[in-house]
Amino acid sequence: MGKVGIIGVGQSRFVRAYPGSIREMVFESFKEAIGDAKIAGKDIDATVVCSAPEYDRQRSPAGVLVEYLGLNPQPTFNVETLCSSGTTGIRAAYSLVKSGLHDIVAVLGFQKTSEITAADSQERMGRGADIQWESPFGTTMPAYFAMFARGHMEKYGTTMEDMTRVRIKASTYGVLNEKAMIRKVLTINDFNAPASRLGAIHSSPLRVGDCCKNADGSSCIILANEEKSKAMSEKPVWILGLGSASASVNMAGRETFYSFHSAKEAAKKAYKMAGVQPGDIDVAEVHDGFTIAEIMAYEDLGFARPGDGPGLIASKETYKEGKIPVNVDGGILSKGHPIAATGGSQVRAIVLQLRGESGDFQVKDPALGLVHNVGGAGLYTNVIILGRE
Amino acid sequence: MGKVGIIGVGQSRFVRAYPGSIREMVFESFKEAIGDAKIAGKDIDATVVCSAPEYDRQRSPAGVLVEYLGLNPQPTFNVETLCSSGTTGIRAAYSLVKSGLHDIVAVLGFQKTSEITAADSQERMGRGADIQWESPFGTTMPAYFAMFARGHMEKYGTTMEDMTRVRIKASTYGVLNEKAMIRKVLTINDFNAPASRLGAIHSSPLRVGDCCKNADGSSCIILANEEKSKAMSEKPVWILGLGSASASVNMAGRETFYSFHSAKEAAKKAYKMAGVQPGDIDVAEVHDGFTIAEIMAYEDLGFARPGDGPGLIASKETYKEGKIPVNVDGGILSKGHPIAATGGSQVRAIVLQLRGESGDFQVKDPALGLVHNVGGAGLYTNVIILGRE
Amino acid sequence: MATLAVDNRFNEFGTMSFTSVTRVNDFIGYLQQGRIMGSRCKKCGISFFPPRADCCHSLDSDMEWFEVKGTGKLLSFSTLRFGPTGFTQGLPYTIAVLDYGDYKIFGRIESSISEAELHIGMEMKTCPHRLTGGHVDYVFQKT
Amino acid sequence: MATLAVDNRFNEFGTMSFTSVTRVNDFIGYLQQGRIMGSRCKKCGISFFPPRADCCHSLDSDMEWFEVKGTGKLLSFSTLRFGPTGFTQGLPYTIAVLDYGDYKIFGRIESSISEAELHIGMEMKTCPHRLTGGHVDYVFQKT
Ligand SMILES: [Zn+2]
Ligand SMILES: [Zn+2]
Repeated sequence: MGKVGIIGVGQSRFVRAYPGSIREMVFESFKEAIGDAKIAGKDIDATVVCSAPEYDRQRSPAGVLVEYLGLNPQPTFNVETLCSSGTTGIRAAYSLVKSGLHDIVAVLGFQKTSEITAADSQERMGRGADIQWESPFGTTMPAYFAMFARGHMEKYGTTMEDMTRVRIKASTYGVLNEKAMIRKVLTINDFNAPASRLGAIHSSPLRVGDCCKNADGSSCIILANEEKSKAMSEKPVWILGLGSASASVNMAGRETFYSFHSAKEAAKKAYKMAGVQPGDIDVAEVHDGFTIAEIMAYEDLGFARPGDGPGLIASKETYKEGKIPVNVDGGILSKGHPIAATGGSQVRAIVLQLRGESGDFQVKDPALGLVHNVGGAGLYTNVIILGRE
Repeated sequence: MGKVGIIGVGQSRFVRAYPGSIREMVFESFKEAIGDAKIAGKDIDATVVCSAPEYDRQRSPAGVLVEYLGLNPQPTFNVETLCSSGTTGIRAAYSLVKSGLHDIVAVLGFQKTSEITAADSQERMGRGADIQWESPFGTTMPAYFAMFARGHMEKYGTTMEDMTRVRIKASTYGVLNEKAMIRKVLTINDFNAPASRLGAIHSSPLRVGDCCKNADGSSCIILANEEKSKAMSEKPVWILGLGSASASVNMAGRETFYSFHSAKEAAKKAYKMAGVQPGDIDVAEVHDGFTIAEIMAYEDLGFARPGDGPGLIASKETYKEGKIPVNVDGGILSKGHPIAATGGSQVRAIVLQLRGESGDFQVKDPALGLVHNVGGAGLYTNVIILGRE
Repeated sequence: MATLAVDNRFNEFGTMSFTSVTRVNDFIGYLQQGRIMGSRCKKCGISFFPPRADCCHSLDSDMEWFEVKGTGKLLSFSTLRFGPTGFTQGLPYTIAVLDYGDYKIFGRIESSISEAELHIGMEMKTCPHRLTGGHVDYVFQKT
Repeated sequence: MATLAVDNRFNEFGTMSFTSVTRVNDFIGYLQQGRIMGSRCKKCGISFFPPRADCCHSLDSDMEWFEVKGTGKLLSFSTLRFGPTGFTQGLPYTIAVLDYGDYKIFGRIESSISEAELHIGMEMKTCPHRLTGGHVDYVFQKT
């Protein structure tokens, strides 16, 4: 069996409220990816559509999207794992290609979160928890991650200032990313000034500034088998490792509150499949839906030892010039979080890094990249390792 | 690359209103499939969960189900293509196994349609159409299929009596199937008697009796690679062909109203992959959500020439003793339609036929079977060819 | 085509709309003026109904409006005795597809036309239609 | 465990319930009597909270109820200043997990306890709690 390559990537600009329908929003990233791959729609043998369905009134969006994009009669289907839906789609597409069922598969990720209110959005995300035993208590994603923040602080002495550093790093690169929703350089003052909006408590200990914002957006990643990748692309990027894992949805089923077991499991599998170690990774995109999530990701992925995540960012080793640059496109904290479009945006960021096409935030000559995408509060994690060779 | 086998099948009894939660309902088919495969939960490397999400309030059910079934930390995700979600899950699981990512994958299909009213259910199914351009006119799945019924009648002279015959055949076998929701033998009188409920028009020309009923239920299919299939199962059934296709969701994008283009495309691909012809198939399950759908399936699958579908059922060739027995477990019309559980139930029916374990409705010594599962009004179709060798 | 952030005119399409914001919201503006419009790709010349903001052939977004004129052939239809939530007041009603050659139109038959008057293949025309509450759609009428 | 078709007692769990029918509906009956119950597999002896109708180890469904007693250790907690639709009236409120050794319990801290009084590792107990409208749940209280 040959390798599976990525031959085209696209992303819409992530915005607070996209002034169009989902089909029109998805068209933007699709057109960019098709142009990037220098192929035509008819070259695509199948599509995988990634969406967390509660955000839109269109049921079964796959059908509507493939019609709009002119991809009938090729097959399509919808996949979902909450905020990690995008990389779940890429995992599914990888296996469709690797299995020989299809030669070229497009993965379309999107979310239009703007049509519902923020409270309704939290309610829907809350119903991504166990609706029988947890949602009746009024749960939200920020509160779940906050429980992990508190656990990490208790276990390792992590501070709010450590978390602030993650957001400041994100803002450093977000300002450079034309597709990011939030493009403002932040300093510690933005958190500590009296009456600071970002410093206000959201769900203790997390502050407003520790939490990402929902966004509208779409992403498109085009995969191909080895033969077509080599024939069609000058710089194919190869999928070398894929790891995926789950954890109990109910917090009562978790062993600890300072690490995501699903992330450690997924990373272990991805490293094993790729035959590489954490120290081999040159650039990474990790799921920074919350500042604490990036710190835990450093540790769960093996970039830092357990408890050493705060030190890694304090020493700026996850900045562009550091030993392991992380989220140097601004991450979710700056780009915004269009739920099921996020994974594709992360993969696109690494593909562009490996091609040397990241412009202002290009890392020096990376050969191996990693994507870490979490659904729910560690309910699902996907880790993908990409390489130039 | 080796073959992919099915080593375990399970199905809950399909009922109008399951007296429990989705996790409890899925447990029933999971337990049956695990017992059938003679494996333990820990042998399962990943699960694919099939659900049309609007029927339940639990978002992202995959997480809840794998926790309840004790399948953490193995990966899982949700897939959806409306009424064909179940076979989409099997297609995804096939590729996960065939690609080498996993050895053993369980596909869990379920729907608990009883928590919403029939009108709400029609509204949700209507939003499985194009919500921008069609749903505002008040569309329903019965009305869409009715347009195809009228198209078939116009093109080929098909009659309501031809459609009645499909329902009567379904009832003949439904009464024998302990897992079916509707277990009553019907005659032509049930349609033609004055004030007959089944004969009342639902969406012209279709009558109430031409339409399936929603149900609650779950199905579980366990797939394994060739090595594990042979080691673990005495009678593995092999997946020989898989075809999938889409059509425009908007009826304004369809060329004709007497055939499903997606079904013809999916069948063509599945036959090609399996290297067989329609005439080689010994037993089939086709998507008889509506009587006309079974007649069109005969033609789209090549069991009858275009327009000859009514003749095939009139001559009883799709009965158990005929040349191509179809839906001899009662089909969707008798079993009921728990949307995303239906595909798994169809696959289970064919697996049991190929193993010779179908009891009262066992076809004589079949070697090759076929499953045809349609999502929406021909929006998606999956065709799967299964064999003993 | 309109790109205002608050242009939610599509809320007014049909008995009950499920879409508020779309880049073809001008369709509603035209419909309120009594004109039924499709869109055409300026590059390919392909005519689309329903109208689109983007061409799926050339992947261009430079589209122009054109008015639906003349008659189309009735391809199929069904009269509903059971409707979804929100539509039960208007029962029975008949949905149908007309074939205009270059494109097809899905919609409803005008409510005064009985099912017995309909047959596949007949020519019909598409006419603007006002509903209560300022909503608009279109209906198929006899020529 | 109850299997009546209309046993929808779970509608009454918590501020807002999203589940009506479950085979562990008797949990609500016990809670209304002031008892917080888990379930135990008669075959494996494993104790589950939240209670289940089926054991994921043996795949048996022969379960018995047991009462949650004693105290659990506070594993983590968060006080929400922003709540989802339907929960904003009660803000701020604190969610938490207690570790009872054999099992853990997710719930809310009793509303009179200030955040400053809480620390990870402290022992707390789980107590039945009545809400308006006949709803019931449980809260964690100081020992
Ligand atoms: Zn064009
Ligand atoms: Zn047990």
